[in-house]
Parts: sequence; structure tokens; C-alpha cells
Amino acid sequence: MSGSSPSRAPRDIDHAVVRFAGDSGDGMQLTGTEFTREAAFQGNDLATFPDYPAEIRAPAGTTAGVSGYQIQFAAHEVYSAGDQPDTLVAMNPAALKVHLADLKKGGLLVLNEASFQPADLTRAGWKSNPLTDHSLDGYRLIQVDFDKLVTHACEGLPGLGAKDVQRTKNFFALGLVFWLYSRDTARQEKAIHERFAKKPEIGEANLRAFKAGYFYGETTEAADAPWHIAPARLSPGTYRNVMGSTALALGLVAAAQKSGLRLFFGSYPITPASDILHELAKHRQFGVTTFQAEDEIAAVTASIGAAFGGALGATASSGPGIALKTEALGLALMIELPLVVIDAQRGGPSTGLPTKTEQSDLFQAVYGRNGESPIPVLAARSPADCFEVAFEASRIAIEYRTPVILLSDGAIGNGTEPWKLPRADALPRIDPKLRTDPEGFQPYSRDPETLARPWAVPGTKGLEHRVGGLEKDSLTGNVSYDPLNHEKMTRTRAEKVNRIARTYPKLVPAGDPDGEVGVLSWGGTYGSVTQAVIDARASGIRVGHIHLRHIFPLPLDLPEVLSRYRRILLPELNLGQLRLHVRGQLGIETIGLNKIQGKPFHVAEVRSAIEALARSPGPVTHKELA
Amino acid sequence: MSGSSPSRAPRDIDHAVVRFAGDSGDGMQLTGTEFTREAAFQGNDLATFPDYPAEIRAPAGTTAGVSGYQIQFAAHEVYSAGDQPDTLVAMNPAALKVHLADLKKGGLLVLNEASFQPADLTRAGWKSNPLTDHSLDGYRLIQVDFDKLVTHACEGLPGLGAKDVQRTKNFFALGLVFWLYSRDTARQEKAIHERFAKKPEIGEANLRAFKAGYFYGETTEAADAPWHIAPARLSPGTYRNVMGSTALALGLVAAAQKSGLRLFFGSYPITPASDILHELAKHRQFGVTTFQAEDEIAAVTASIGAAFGGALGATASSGPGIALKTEALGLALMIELPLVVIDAQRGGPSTGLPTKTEQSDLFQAVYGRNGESPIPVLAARSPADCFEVAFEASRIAIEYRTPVILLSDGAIGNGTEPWKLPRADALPRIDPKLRTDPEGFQPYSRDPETLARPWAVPGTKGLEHRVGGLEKDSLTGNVSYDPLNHEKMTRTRAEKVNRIARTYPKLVPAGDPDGEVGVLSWGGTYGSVTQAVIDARASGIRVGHIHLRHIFPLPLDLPEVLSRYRRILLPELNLGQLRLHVRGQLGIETIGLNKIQGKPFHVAEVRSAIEALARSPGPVTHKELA
Amino acid sequence: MTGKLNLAKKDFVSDQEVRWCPGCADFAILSTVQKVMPELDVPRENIVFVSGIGCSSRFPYYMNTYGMHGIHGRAPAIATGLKMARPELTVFVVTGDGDGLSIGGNHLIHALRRNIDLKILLFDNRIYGLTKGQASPTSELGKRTKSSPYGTVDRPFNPLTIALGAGATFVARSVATDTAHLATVLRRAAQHKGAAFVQIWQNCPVFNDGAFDSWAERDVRDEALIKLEHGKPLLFGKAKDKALRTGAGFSLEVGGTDGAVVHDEMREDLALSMALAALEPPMPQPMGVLRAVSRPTVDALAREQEEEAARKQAPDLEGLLRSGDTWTVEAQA
Amino acid sequence: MTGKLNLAKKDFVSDQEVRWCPGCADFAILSTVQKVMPELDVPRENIVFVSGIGCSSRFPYYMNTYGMHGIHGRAPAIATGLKMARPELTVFVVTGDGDGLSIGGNHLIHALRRNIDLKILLFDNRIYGLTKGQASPTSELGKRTKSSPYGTVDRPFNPLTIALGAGATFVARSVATDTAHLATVLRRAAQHKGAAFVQIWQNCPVFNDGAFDSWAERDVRDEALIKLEHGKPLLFGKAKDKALRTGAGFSLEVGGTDGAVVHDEMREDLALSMALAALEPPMPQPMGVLRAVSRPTVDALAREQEEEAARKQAPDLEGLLRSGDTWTVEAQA
Ligand SMILES: Cc1ncc(C[n+]2csc(CCOP(=O)(O)OP(=O)(O)O)c2C)c(N)n1
Ligand SMILES: Cc1ncc(C[n+]2csc(CCOP(=O)(O)OP(=O)(O)O)c2C)c(N)n1
Ligand code: SF4
Ligand code: SF4
Ligand SMILES: [Mg+2]
Ligand SMILES: [Mg+2]
Repeated sequence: MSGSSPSRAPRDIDHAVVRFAGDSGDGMQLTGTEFTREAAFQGNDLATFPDYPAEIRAPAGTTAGVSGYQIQFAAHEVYSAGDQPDTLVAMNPAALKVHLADLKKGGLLVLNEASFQPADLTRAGWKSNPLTDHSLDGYRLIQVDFDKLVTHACEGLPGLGAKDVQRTKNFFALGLVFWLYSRDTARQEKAIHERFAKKPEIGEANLRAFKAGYFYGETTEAADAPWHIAPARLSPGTYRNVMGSTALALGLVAAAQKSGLRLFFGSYPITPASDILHELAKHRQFGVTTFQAEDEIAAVTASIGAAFGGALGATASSGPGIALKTEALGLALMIELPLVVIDAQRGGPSTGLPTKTEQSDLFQAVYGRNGESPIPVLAARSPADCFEVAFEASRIAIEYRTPVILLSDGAIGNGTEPWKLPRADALPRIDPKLRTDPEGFQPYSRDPETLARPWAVPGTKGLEHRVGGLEKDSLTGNVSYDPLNHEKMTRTRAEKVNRIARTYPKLVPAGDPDGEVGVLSWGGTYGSVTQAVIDARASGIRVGHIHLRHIFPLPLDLPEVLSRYRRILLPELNLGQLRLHVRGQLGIETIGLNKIQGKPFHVAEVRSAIEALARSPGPVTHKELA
Repeated sequence: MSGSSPSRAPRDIDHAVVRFAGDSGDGMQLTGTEFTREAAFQGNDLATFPDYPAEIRAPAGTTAGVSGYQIQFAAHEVYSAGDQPDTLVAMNPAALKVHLADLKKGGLLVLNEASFQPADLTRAGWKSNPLTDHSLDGYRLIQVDFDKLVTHACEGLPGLGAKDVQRTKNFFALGLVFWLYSRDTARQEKAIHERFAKKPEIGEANLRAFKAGYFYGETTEAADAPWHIAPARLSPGTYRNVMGSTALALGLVAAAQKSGLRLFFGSYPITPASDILHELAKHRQFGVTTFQAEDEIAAVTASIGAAFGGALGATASSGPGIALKTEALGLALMIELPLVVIDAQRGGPSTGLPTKTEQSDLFQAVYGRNGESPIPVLAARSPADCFEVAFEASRIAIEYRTPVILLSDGAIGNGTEPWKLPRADALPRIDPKLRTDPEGFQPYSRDPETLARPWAVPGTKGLEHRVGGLEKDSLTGNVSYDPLNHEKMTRTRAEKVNRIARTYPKLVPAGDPDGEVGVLSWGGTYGSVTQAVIDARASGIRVGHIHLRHIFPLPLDLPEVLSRYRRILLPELNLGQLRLHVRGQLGIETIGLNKIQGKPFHVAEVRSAIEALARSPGPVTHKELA
Repeated sequence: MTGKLNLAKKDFVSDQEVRWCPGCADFAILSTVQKVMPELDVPRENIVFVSGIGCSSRFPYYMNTYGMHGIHGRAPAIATGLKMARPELTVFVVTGDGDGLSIGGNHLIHALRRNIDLKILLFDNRIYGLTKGQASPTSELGKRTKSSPYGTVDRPFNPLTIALGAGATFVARSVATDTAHLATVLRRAAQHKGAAFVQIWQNCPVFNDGAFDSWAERDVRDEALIKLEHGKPLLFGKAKDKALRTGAGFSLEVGGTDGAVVHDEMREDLALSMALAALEPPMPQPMGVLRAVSRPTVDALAREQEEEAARKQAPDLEGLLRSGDTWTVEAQA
Repeated sequence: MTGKLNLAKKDFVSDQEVRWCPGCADFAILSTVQKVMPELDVPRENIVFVSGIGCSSRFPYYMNTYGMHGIHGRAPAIATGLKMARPELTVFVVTGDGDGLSIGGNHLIHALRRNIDLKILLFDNRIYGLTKGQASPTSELGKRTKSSPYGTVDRPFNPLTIALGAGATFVARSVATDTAHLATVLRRAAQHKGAAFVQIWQNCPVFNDGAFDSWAERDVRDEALIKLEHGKPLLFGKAKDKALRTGAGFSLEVGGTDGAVVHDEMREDLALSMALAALEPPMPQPMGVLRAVSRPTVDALAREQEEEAARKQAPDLEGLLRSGDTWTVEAQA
């Protein structure tokens, strides 16, 4: 077998979806990340979707322990990690069991033959061997004995046990997929060296496995590979591939820096929010204090204490932890101090599906508190968008002296995409307008425009005052049980939050500005909906896409914009929470597309819904698409 | 001055509103309660509204420390404690300061002259003396030196200090008001004896003060008193004057008894929910375990543990405490066990106005949880209604294996009204259908009608199983991460709760079954709205009243019933929570009447709104009445 | 097989696949608990395992008894409600150092204070396992974890002093690697009437491997640990040649075996148990039962009040409804 | 007037009317705190009082400093955030036996474990005042209250053993009726660098009148209490003729003054402080400072890490955004 023959010269394709799947111990997340970095360097646009099991390491070889990582990369703009993979790498029978159904018909399947022993098959729940029982008919197969090949590759390497050698299998798979998509190996080889700099013998073994995989590709006849995907025409600038959780953290740091405040982040670990804490904990030099509290209540109340001290207070959790914070959010809105609360949503209710994604905390965010307690709610739409939304949430919190809830989710937080980096000095300054002048100071006087109250921080002479959760006098802030004062304050707090909507930019639908169907979306469905609208327009439907960053208060121009479409489709990963919210707030009828499976929408699911609505002649009713 | 002259024979009137107001140390709640008992014995229908200060005992003589108690009693049916008092007893200048504005023009004011010393006036915030500065023009005045008269009355009584004597002033006031409304003194005298049986000298002093007050009435020329209010034509039966909190407790006990279950009530004290705990703690012999937990989270989770053990689990709190319980409610709905959660609403948000009433926890009850977490929500409308609603909430919880939220509020919980006692043996039995048969047992199989799962209790051989907050397999209840199973379970939990609406009785509007205006109400506004609708109909308006006991799911016939009225008025003690809920759930437009002052509606406020709507010709819009 | 019921270890193995990482010390604890259970001679259906959230809190799924996998930190409260409602059940709580001492610390100390009859097993791996490796309240000062890349700044709890300080009537420590010792301690805890608190050192090979090696490993443990035996002098060392003695100014010091303090689990005052509990390296750390005193349990006291109340006044719903001042309105002609 | 700042008691009196019941011991504590404040010589604007909810938690309104009346039980957590964000401030926490030991117990023990530099004053009236008289975690066993008409069934906490068990570096007790002693203890707490825990017995004349009379009243207290003085033998009694001595099997016993144990607040091990803390009637109960040891505070350590990080790498937002693998897309022709 010689070098690549002319018949094997890469074929140009414009995008691909690859999924790596294996045991949680198999290093699939690392493999995916490495592949992603190279795609980014090659200038592809891309989006990723990691899919962890709930167990740290469920028994090896069981379906419970399967970990997956999907990437879509393309020569054009990419909005989601893709529906069905074109290529599925399955490191063992359990991974095959879990993911096979998703593979595109005719797609490429890369399997480790060695792992299909009877015991493995039983552990994975296969009744018979899929390699021989025609389960795989209709797919293209690359079936290799990974175990043997990595053993060969590492032969003669000193200081390595058999276990170490077998641990390199993921790099074998990576090499093979590099070849399939004709990726540049030089950068990756360097990266392997660097990653294992402290354990050079392990580095060398992985390198050899990686090369063995690559060479295996070159020598195999399977498939019509290799393919080539040209760089996307991204807008000029410097990029970085960013995880949503990282971008959230950086957005908070940037907002603190641009407002000249300390950042205090009180948090308690919970999937999928913990990574925000991990990221922020690294950046102490920015005046960032991270505090791993004893629980979520301590986390949020410590952040409130810090805000009283003049810091930008922030906290993050997921649904169950946010539930615990709700009492304290009432305090924050009563004492009117800046606080950013990130809810990284996951499958609910209760412990639910902790490692899966969902959009089912909207009700909790908007309505989930005792008393009349309006809190602005924003939602991030994608990993890179997290930066901007965190910055915007901080701005609102600081300028309006209010807690703000930012909804993210598991898919956004763990997902990645190329982020065109803003220039730090081009980011807008946020003026915290700290009060220092004792002259005429009243703790609850208000800015006539924003209705914000003065932020007077301990250490400032002459502004000593007391705040608390009892209703306060509308000027002095002293405790007040006066009935009319309570009505006034309740309405003022509501009005203050409503005024935030005045600062929103105009809503501009993507796609058609009016037409048959308007698709209204929020949060992480952005990607699938964007692509679905592009596809549907390509097939001749007049459809626009309105994506909400601001969930509460809703944009003032939303009713007008929605009225331009004959009917409104509202896809959500829940049973219709924004649908009810929009109807309740605005009296607007929409049609829901709802999925509650712990997974993002497929583009195709949204597209068919658009098509169905564009076709259907019936009257507009408020319902869920059957 | 001789005995009563003919000119002073009691005049018949058909109802009266009396308010007692004084320092928190003055015993106004006791005075009110005593007067109420006598009104009940005399066969009047009645309703009461106690109004506590937030402080235990604020500095004597300040407005912060004023405590009030209002009663409406009548020869006809009574639905609220009344808008403006006909008679106001003000024990000191602070009480006068706080309550004067409420007194009906021309109403009767009973004052303790002795308490209007300059220092008292200053402490109460009077700039000048209201007794002399014409502040009281337009009211009829009975101005007496209570201090002197009780001193005289108690003269010669052994074993009494001056302080003890002064403490009898409230009984003086009581005696005077007894005379004003020509109440029977015999029963009251006996009651005083019994109450102070352990301290007869104090009893004697109070008795003398009481009599002195009564006689003072006889000898004074003021007002056109005495009045007489005949018994109301109540439906035959045995009655008891009951506080809302007591009725809630008894409803729980009755439901447990009728289902043959133990009652486990885990709670943490908070105003105005604590009295439920206090009441239940007395009834140990009914297999009632009360558990004062370390916090609200322990309270609810202990109740969940008890439910797992086969008890009817229950807990109660107010807004801030319910907020803390929300995470645990997710667990309860996931493991599908019976749990009754009482939210005694108070002024919010945060600590808010703890001793005041409000209806602002509807959002929290219906929407305030992470994930898709439907929980049925009921609301009590009055003190006596609490019994039925608690019984009904328990029935739903047991039959559907679900947490149920019951909304009460401060005014209902502390208020009283005559309760026509049900016969214990006539109360319906609740069948908990405990599972005992191991044959074919599946922890998450479902009753085809209710979708309830089996309740299999530890101690039952062969039914050993594990439950938890992770998503569960739709049959075995084992942990399941399967995407389609999650969708199925999410929809099943929603459907189960929706089916509860099938068991509701038909909605029957009070007043006109169709017409100009339909008034939709829920919870504690029931009384004011009922009276307002009666009054409005009397003035010729065609108006009906639809009161909701079931807040979620909403009654299936609600849209049809509402459609019979030209416009719907929705009065609420919040900024429009049911309004948004009804619009969001049903797309129905209503017009809000909103008050957020920690106080119930006046009948007149509701009546004017009905009149305004009946008159206004404009189109129906979803808004708040300006 | 043991006891009248003839139960065996396998009777306590559920049909659920055990999902811990390979090498996790939780396996050893599970197996030891399953081995000890038959000895209690309690019917399976009368046993309940309640847990919070964490790797350790998966425990109930693997026990073929009744069980509840609760929410994070709340297991002692859930179990308290269960036990008060059903005092006849045998209730175990399984929790972790995060679950039991971080978010759930308050419920834990209140359960101990109340002396509710629960057996509380705290699997202490000094790390958050399930959420992948953050510091826990028992992580040593300066520990670098995902959430503390510069090292933790907060000093750890000593679970034993917390438990004793809260008034626990039974406090013990064992380690997953010494299953024989663990079995003994579990047996003692199960026999105790009241709240029994057992700290179990448990290695997490994935996120905190070797956390206990420096003292709990076979080759060092004789010198680094002191096994407590009721009524016996406090000796340790391979040759049992070292002892704890009363030192200057009311303290425990290490010395020769003469004058060794004699261990007494049943002492009412806390002085000795607390002094032992507080020992940390380089002093030998106590293993075994530090305290075991007898006090009425809250579940029993509450049930007694109830029975007493019922004796005084039989439950009568009709009477209850009609209590207080009532009056009757007659049907009118 | 005291100190360089020439502050006086009246400078610490706010304009808010004090709203406790007549006769409430909270007045005495307030007055004592206001009296001690000037001695600290800290500018008013650098002082913050943080509280939870309860009668006692009204405290901040009455202090003319910065203050926050928080939510029930969370004051230690609020104050922790404040102090970590602003280590230069002097932060007091005021809490009650319900606020601090029931709902807030966990935050309290974690604040103590972390050694965050807060002065935590627990007003212990052994009852829930604000909610009108339910049992608290320090109410004595069998107490009849609104929530326990048959008497409580749960044994109370000893706040001192809890605090010591949690690792508190400063633990003390005083009583509102002995304001001179209280002032001394408050001064000591304020001077301590780290988490200072002070239990203050406080009579609630409305709901729990006389709770401490049997030992804290003037006529009995010399016999029933033992005032601790660092470096002095542990003597008590009117004539100082009784002492605490080392008893059999490592315990404290009452005896004559010879061989009295000498009090040492600064002992690293817990044996003595814990043995003292655990003393309950009929043994004399300790008053004063049980423990005062020096440890780095979490606020200082965190701030050091930050400064260290900034020294190593100056904060550079542009650099932060651009960290990791970046690539550049050129404008296309
Ligand atoms: C309310 C809430 N907060 C946070 C979490 C996330 N969480 C799950 S387990 C855990 C800590 C586990 O640590 P530990 O108790 O030590 O158990 P281990 O996994 O080490 O056995 C955390 C923080 C959660 N599930 N719920
Ligand atoms: C979340 C929450 N739960 C309950 C309450 C009600 N509550 C207010 S103060 C208090 C207890 C007060 O007792 P303690 O801390 O001893 O203070 P004291 O009034 O005795 O000074 C309770 C239960 C509340 N405000 N918030
Ligand atoms: S993460 Fe650690 S504690 Fe959790 S299962 Fe794995 S090894 Fe055990
Ligand atoms: S209730 Fe008790 S603690 Fe509260 S203010 Fe009154 S006397 Fe003081
Ligand atoms: Mg752990
Ligand atoms: Mg108290």
C-alpha cells in the first residue's frame, strides 16, 4: 500500500457532522475538542455539542456510561452542531447501541472491532452481534481492531504498561478522522507534545496512535474519503473557539472591568453550571473573588452581601439550585442592588436529567418568586453569545440596581463555537454611579430616567444607612408599613423593570420581514431555528425568524413584529413556557413545537414544522403542533 | 340618672361594623374575640379581620404598635368584615391616628380621654390635640376617662396593683360596646369568670371594668345608641366561630381520619402560617405528628419522607418559606407522593409586610419551579371555607399522588366567621388505595383513570423499591435517561394534573348567570366581591360572580361561563396574577382591579369598579382599571 | 445466613447495576453493608435507605430494601420525617462529605441533636465526586481543585467534633479499606438506639486518589491511627507500645503505656470523646466508637406523647369539630 | 469620647425608634454595644452590622453605621460575601437562637470553619420571639410552647460546643444582665482577627421570662457560673473556694482550689475549651472567653491569592479575551 493515489485525492464537500462516542473513560470529550480546535484553525465555521452521561464513570461498556461529542464544521456559516452525524466513531458496542439510530442513512461508521466480544455485547445490551446480524446494513463501515493497531504502534516504547497503550485508542480514532477529513496533522502533533509535556512517554504513545490512525486511513479502501472542507468566509477578525460557560465567565469579568467594580462570584457546584465557577476561579488578578459556598443560598446571599459592599455580585446554578435561591432574590430586589444570576438549565423537574439540556426554567425565572417581584430575564442563544449576554445582564443589573436572571442551558454551556473576539477597549463602559455625596442623600431616591436608587457603599462617610427585606419608605428607605407607600413601592419596582425595555435595540427578524410564518425563538434553539429558516426560505417559503434575547420584560416592538406574519411558530425544549408567557403578557397566539427529550431540536424538526404551518390553511389557534 | 328610659330603647338596625384599636399591649385582639363570640351566640352572621402590628410590642403609644380588630355582624348574611367601621374604639392617640381615616363619616368614636396627654400626642405623631382642633368634627364622640373609671370601679379590690387595674381598660371598652349594641351581658360575665379562674382577683377587676363600661353607656347621652341587631336567618345546624388557620388544621385532620392515614405535619414557624402548627400540635391523639423542623426545607422534606412512609404529608408556610420549599416540591412531584402545602400569603416581596395580607403568591404556586413541574393549586376563600379546601386538597393529593398547593392568606388565616359544622360521619371517605399485592407490582404503573401510581409503603413485603428525583422509567421507576421516556413522563405528569379538572363541580355563578359584567375572583377577595355583586345587582346592574376554588388546573367550563358576560372584572390584591394566568392559559381577556396595600378590598371599591364597567361602552381590553 | 429470618448478603443486592467508577471505595462499603445487614435480622421490607445526591448517595439503588434517593443535602430531614411517621422501621441515611457537611450540614446536626433513631453513614472522600472534583468541607487547606486552582483558603471541618458538638449520642469512624473494622462499627451503629453517626473514609480514585494513604494504608495505620475499645487503655503502635495519657493543663499527650487513659464510650460528659475526636496528625487519629450513650429518641418520645394523648382522650373527629363554643340554629317554621 | 476619632456612644445611636418590648434584654445589649463601639476607634462608615430575621435581628436599624437586615438565617453568609469583597470593613453579625442555630445553623458553622473575620453575636433567649413564642433549638427539653403544647421532645443545642466543634477560633459567652462582663467580652471579640462567636444570654420577658434566672441572676451567679480568665486557675463560688480540676478518666470535676486547672484560651487542642463548653448545671457554666487562637482568616488568604496573582500577571482584559488558541481571519479581497 503506497501513498495516496489520485483516486483518493480529497473531495470537496461544504460541511460535515462528526460524532465521537465511547465509554466515559475513553476520552471522547478530549478527542472531540482536539478535532474541533483543528477545524477552527482550518477556518471552518463550526458548532459542537458534547453529551455527557450522568455517571462519572458508569460500569465500563454499559450504555449508561456512553459519552458523546458532536461537531458540525463547514465551509459556510454554521448555526448548530448538526442533526444526524455523517460520520460516527463508536469505540465500543455500547456507544454503537446508543448512537446508531442517529447516524445518517448511508453514513460512515468507524468501529473498534476488538471491542465486539460476546461479553461486551451483552454488557451493552445487544442480543446478537451487530457486526454480523445486518444491523449495520445501509451504513458504510470502517471496522478496525484498534487494540491491535495501537499495540503495534507503541511496540518498543519504554515505560509503558499495556493499560497505557490501550488508553491511546482515542488518538487512533482521532488520527483516522483527521485523515477522513484531510486535516493538517502538523499542528495536532505539536499539540500532543505540549499536552503531555510532563509525561513524554505517554505523549509519544498517543502520537504514535494518532499517526497509526491517520495512516490506517490512507491504507484503507473504505468509503469515498478523504473529504476536504474549505475555510468558511467568516467576517474578518481574531477568533477563538469558546465554550458557553467560559464566555459567560469572561462576560462577567469584562463587565466588572468596564465598570471599575470588583466581581464577587458566589457559587455552589452543580451540573452544568460548575464550569463558570471553574473558569472564574482562574482570574483572581482581575479583582475577581470566587467563593464556593456551603450551598446555593449562601452563594447568592454572599453575593448580595458583596453587592452591598460595592462589588458586582454574581452567582450561577442550575434549576434545583436556582429554586433554592429564590427567597434571596426577593431580598435582592427589595434592597435594589446589582446581582447577576445565571441559570444553566438542565432536564427537570427535580434532579431530572442533570447532564441533558432543556429550556424549562423560564417560568421559574420570570414568575418563580413570592410577592410581586419583577426581575429582568435574559437568555443566551449560543456559546459565543454568552459573552455579550453576560455583559448586558451586568449592565442592566448595575444601571438599574436589580437582580437579573440570565438563562443558559447545558448545550450552550458545554457547547463551543468560534467567537469573534471583541476588542477590550471597544467594549462600552458601564458607569456604576456610586453615590459619594452626603448632601441630600436619601437611600431610596430615584434616578428619574431609570428609577435606580443610589448605590452608597460602606466606607463612604456620611452615607451610613440600613437596608433590608421589609417594605421600605419610598424615600428614606426606612421600614414602612404604610399601605399607600407599599402600593407605590410595588408599582415603582415593576415600573423600573419595565423601563429596561426602552433600552433594547429594535427587533429585526432574520429572513423575511413578513410572510406566512414567523418563527419566534429564545435561548439555545437559536441555531436550529436559524438553519431551519434558511432551509425553508431556500425551499420557497416566506418565513422570518424573531429571536428573543430579552425574556422579561418583553420587547416593546414584539407585538408589531409578530403581527407581520400570518402565523407564529414557537419551538421550545419544554411544554410551551414562552408560549404561555407571550400569550399571558401580550395576548398573542402562537403555535408551539415542543420537545422534551434532553436534546436540542434537529433542524429538520423545525423545518418540517415551518412547512406544515406554511401549508396549513386553518385558523390560527394557540396550541401545540401535534 | 336612673335606669334606661323609653327614649333609649334599642333601635333595630340590620348590621354594624365595629373596630377595636389600641396599643399591642392593650388586649384589643382579646376584646374583639370576646365581642365576636357574643355576636355569634346572639345568632348574628359575622366576619372578622384582625390587623396586627409587625412588632411584638413596639414602643407603647406609637403608631407602629397599634393593633386592630374589626367585626361586621348582621341580621343577614355577611361576607366580609366590612369596609368602614360604624363604631371605632380608639384606646390611645396612636390608634386614633392610624384608624380615624377609616371611620365612616358621622360614625361613632369611642375614646379614652385620659390618654390624650401632650406626651402621648407627640409619641403618636399628632401635631395638635385632635380632641380640640376640630379633627373630629363630623363624628359622634364618646369621650371618657377610662383610667379614672376603672380605678373607681376597682376600688377596694384586694391584691391588685395600679397596673393591674389599668390593664382592665379593654374590658371597660368591651362593656361600653356591649351596651351600644345591646348585647347580653350574662354570658360575657360568665366567660370572664372562666377565663380568669386561676386569678380570681384579676377576673373580678375585669368584670367590674366590664360592668362599668356597660353602665357608662347607660348613663351617657351620646349617640342614638343603643342599637339592636336581630339574629340572622342562618341555615339550621350547629355553628362554631372559626379562625381560618384552625379550619385548615381541622380539614387536614379530617382528611387523614377519613382516609385512615396518619397525618405528618412538618413546619417551621412564620407569620401568618404558624397558627396551623399550633393548632395541629394539640391533636396528637388523632395520629397527628407535628414536627417543628430546623427550617422550611427540612419541614417539607420530612413531610415527603413521612409520605413515603405512608402518612398524609403536609406542610405550611408563607411566601418566603414556600420559596425555600420549591426545590423539594420538585422531588415530591417526581416521586409522586401525596403532600399538601399550605401557603398563607402575606405582603411581599421578601420579608415585605409580614402581618399584612396579599394575594401575590399565585405565580409562585403555579409557575414557581424549575423544570416542567405541574402542581395543582387551590385557594381558600374565607375562614370557614378553609376546612373544605384543606379536605379537598388532601383528597386530590392522596388520590392523584401529587403535591398540592393550597393558597390562604393573612386575612383568612387570622379572620373568623361562623362555620356550620359538618357531621364527621357525613364527610366522604378517601380511599388511599395502598398497594399490598406484590403480584405484577411496578412502582410507576398507573391507574387508567387518575394516572396515579401505586403507593407502596415500607413494611409491605415484596414491594421493596427505590424512588428518587432523577427521571424514572415509565413503568419500573428505575432511573432512566432515555429521551423518549423523558418526554413521555413529562407529558404524563402534566396530563395527570390536568385530569384533576374532570372532578371539579360545575361552575355556577352567583347573581346573574349572564350579563353586563362577570366578576372573576379567587381566594380572600370572595367576601368583598360577593357583597359588591349583591349591592350592584340591587342597584340594577346585571352582574354575576364566578369564584375560583381551583387555580390550577383551571376549571374546564371557565371559558364558557366567562363568555356569558360582556366584560370580566378581576379584582385581586396583587398586580394582576390571576389575570395573567387566565390570559396565558385560556387566552381570555379580563379587566383588573388591583390593590396592593396589605389590606382587603372594600366592598365599595369593587362595587364602583362593577359600575364603571357596566357603564363603559368601550371595547374589552386586557388591562388594569385605572 | 444469619438470624431467625435466614437472610443472606445476596438478599440485599438489588437488580440495579452498580454505577461507580472502577476502583471506587464505595464498592467496599456497599459490600460490607450488604454483608452486615442479615445480622440485624430485620425483614428487608422494614428497612429503608435514604440518601441525598452525590456518588455515595446512589447507594439506595443498590440495596434491595425500600429506598429514597432524595435531593442534595436533605437526607437526614427526609429520614427524620419517615422515622417519626414510622418508628418501627429501620432507617439508614447515606450521605457524602459534600451532601452531609456542606449543603446538608444543618440537617445533619439537627438530626444528631434530636437523637432521632437513624444510622447516618457519611462517606468521606474529601472531594465532590459526582460534580467532578471540587473541594469539599473536608478537603485539606490549600487543596487545588477545579474550583480552587490557587488552593482552598478555608480550613476543613472535623466531622467527629461537629457531630459531638451537636450532641450526637453515637459517634464513630472507620475506613473503607478495613472492611473488618467497618463491619464492626456498622454493627454497633445499627444496634444503637438513637442517632448514630459514622464517618467512613472512602478513597475516590478518580478525583482524590490516595487522600488517606498517608495514615490509613496497611503499612502505616498502626502508628497513625488509634483503635478505640471500650474499657481498654488507649494504646496504639504496631507493638501497642504507645498510649494516650493525660497531659499538662487538661490535654491528651502521647507517651508510654503506663497511665494510659482508659477509653469509655459511655461517659456522659464530652471531655474524652471530644479530645479524641479532635486529634489530627501527627497525633494518632481515632478509629472506632468514640461515644455511645443512651438517651430517649425523639421518635419514641413523640410517639409516647401521642399514645398518652390518645389514652387521655380517644380520637373523636366529631368531638374535635365541635370543640370550642358552638351554637345551634334551629330550622325555622 | 475614646480613641483618635473621638467617637462617643451617641454617635452610634441611629435615628430609628427602638421597637422591642418594654423590658426586653435586647436593650441592654444594644446599649452595651453602642458603648463599646467608640473604643474600637473605627470610623462609623467602615462598620457594618448584618442580621437575619427575629427580634434580635432588628439590631442594625438602631446602629448608626451601615447595616443590612437580611433574611432569616442567612446573615453569616451575607456578611461573608461582604467581608470577602471588602476585607477592610469591620463586620458584625447579629443573630438569634432561631436565626443562627435553627434555619441558619449551617451558615454559622461554615463561617466559623472558614475563620472569616466576623464578629458574630448570638442573642440567645431560648425562644422564638418575633413569631411569638415557639420553641427554639436552645429551648430546654420538655418546654411547653405554642408549637409544643405537650412539651418539646428534642434536646437542645449547646451553642458553645457547636461552635468549637466547627473549629471556631474565638468562642465566648456572656449575659445581657451583666453588662460590664458583656462589654469585656465584646471588646475581646472585636479585637480578635477571625471569626468570633459570642453567645449572649438574653431574657425575653414576653415569651420566656426568667429563662436564665436560676443561674444568671445576681444572687446565684457566683455559684452557678464560672468566669474564665486566661492564665488563671478555674475558680468559682462567692469566695472563689471551688475549682475545676482534672478528674478520673480525663474529665473535669469540681473540687478544692488546689490542683485547679489553669485556663488557657490559646490552647491549640480542643480538650479544655470543649470540656468547659460542655459544662451544664449542676456544674458551673463557663462565662467569658473559652477559646481565642490565631489562624489566618479566609478573607485575608483570598485577598493574598488575588494580590499574588496580580503580581504574577497584571490584569489585562484584552489578553484575557485573547487567551487560548486564537486565529485570525483576514479581510478578503
Ligand atoms: C441543590 C443542588 N445543588 C447542587 C447539586 C450538585 N451536586 C450533586 S452531588 C454534589 C456534591 C457531591 O459531593 P459528596 O456529597 O461529597 O458526594 P460524592 O459524590 O463525593 O460521593 C453536588 C454539589 C445538586 N444536585 N443539587
Ligand atoms: C424563611 C423564613 N422563615 C421563617 C420566618 C419567620 N421567623 C422570623 S424570626 C423567626 C425566629 C426568630 O427567633 P430568634 O432567631 O430566636 O430571634 P428572636 O426573635 O428570639 O430574637 C422566624 C421563625 C421568616 N421570616 N423567614
Ligand atoms: S467519582 Fe470518585 S467517589 Fe464518585 S464513583 Fe468515581 S471514584 Fe467513586
Ligand atoms: S418578644 Fe421577647 S425578645 Fe422579642 S422584643 Fe419582645 S421581649 Fe424582646
Ligand atoms: Mg465526597
Ligand atoms: Mg430567640
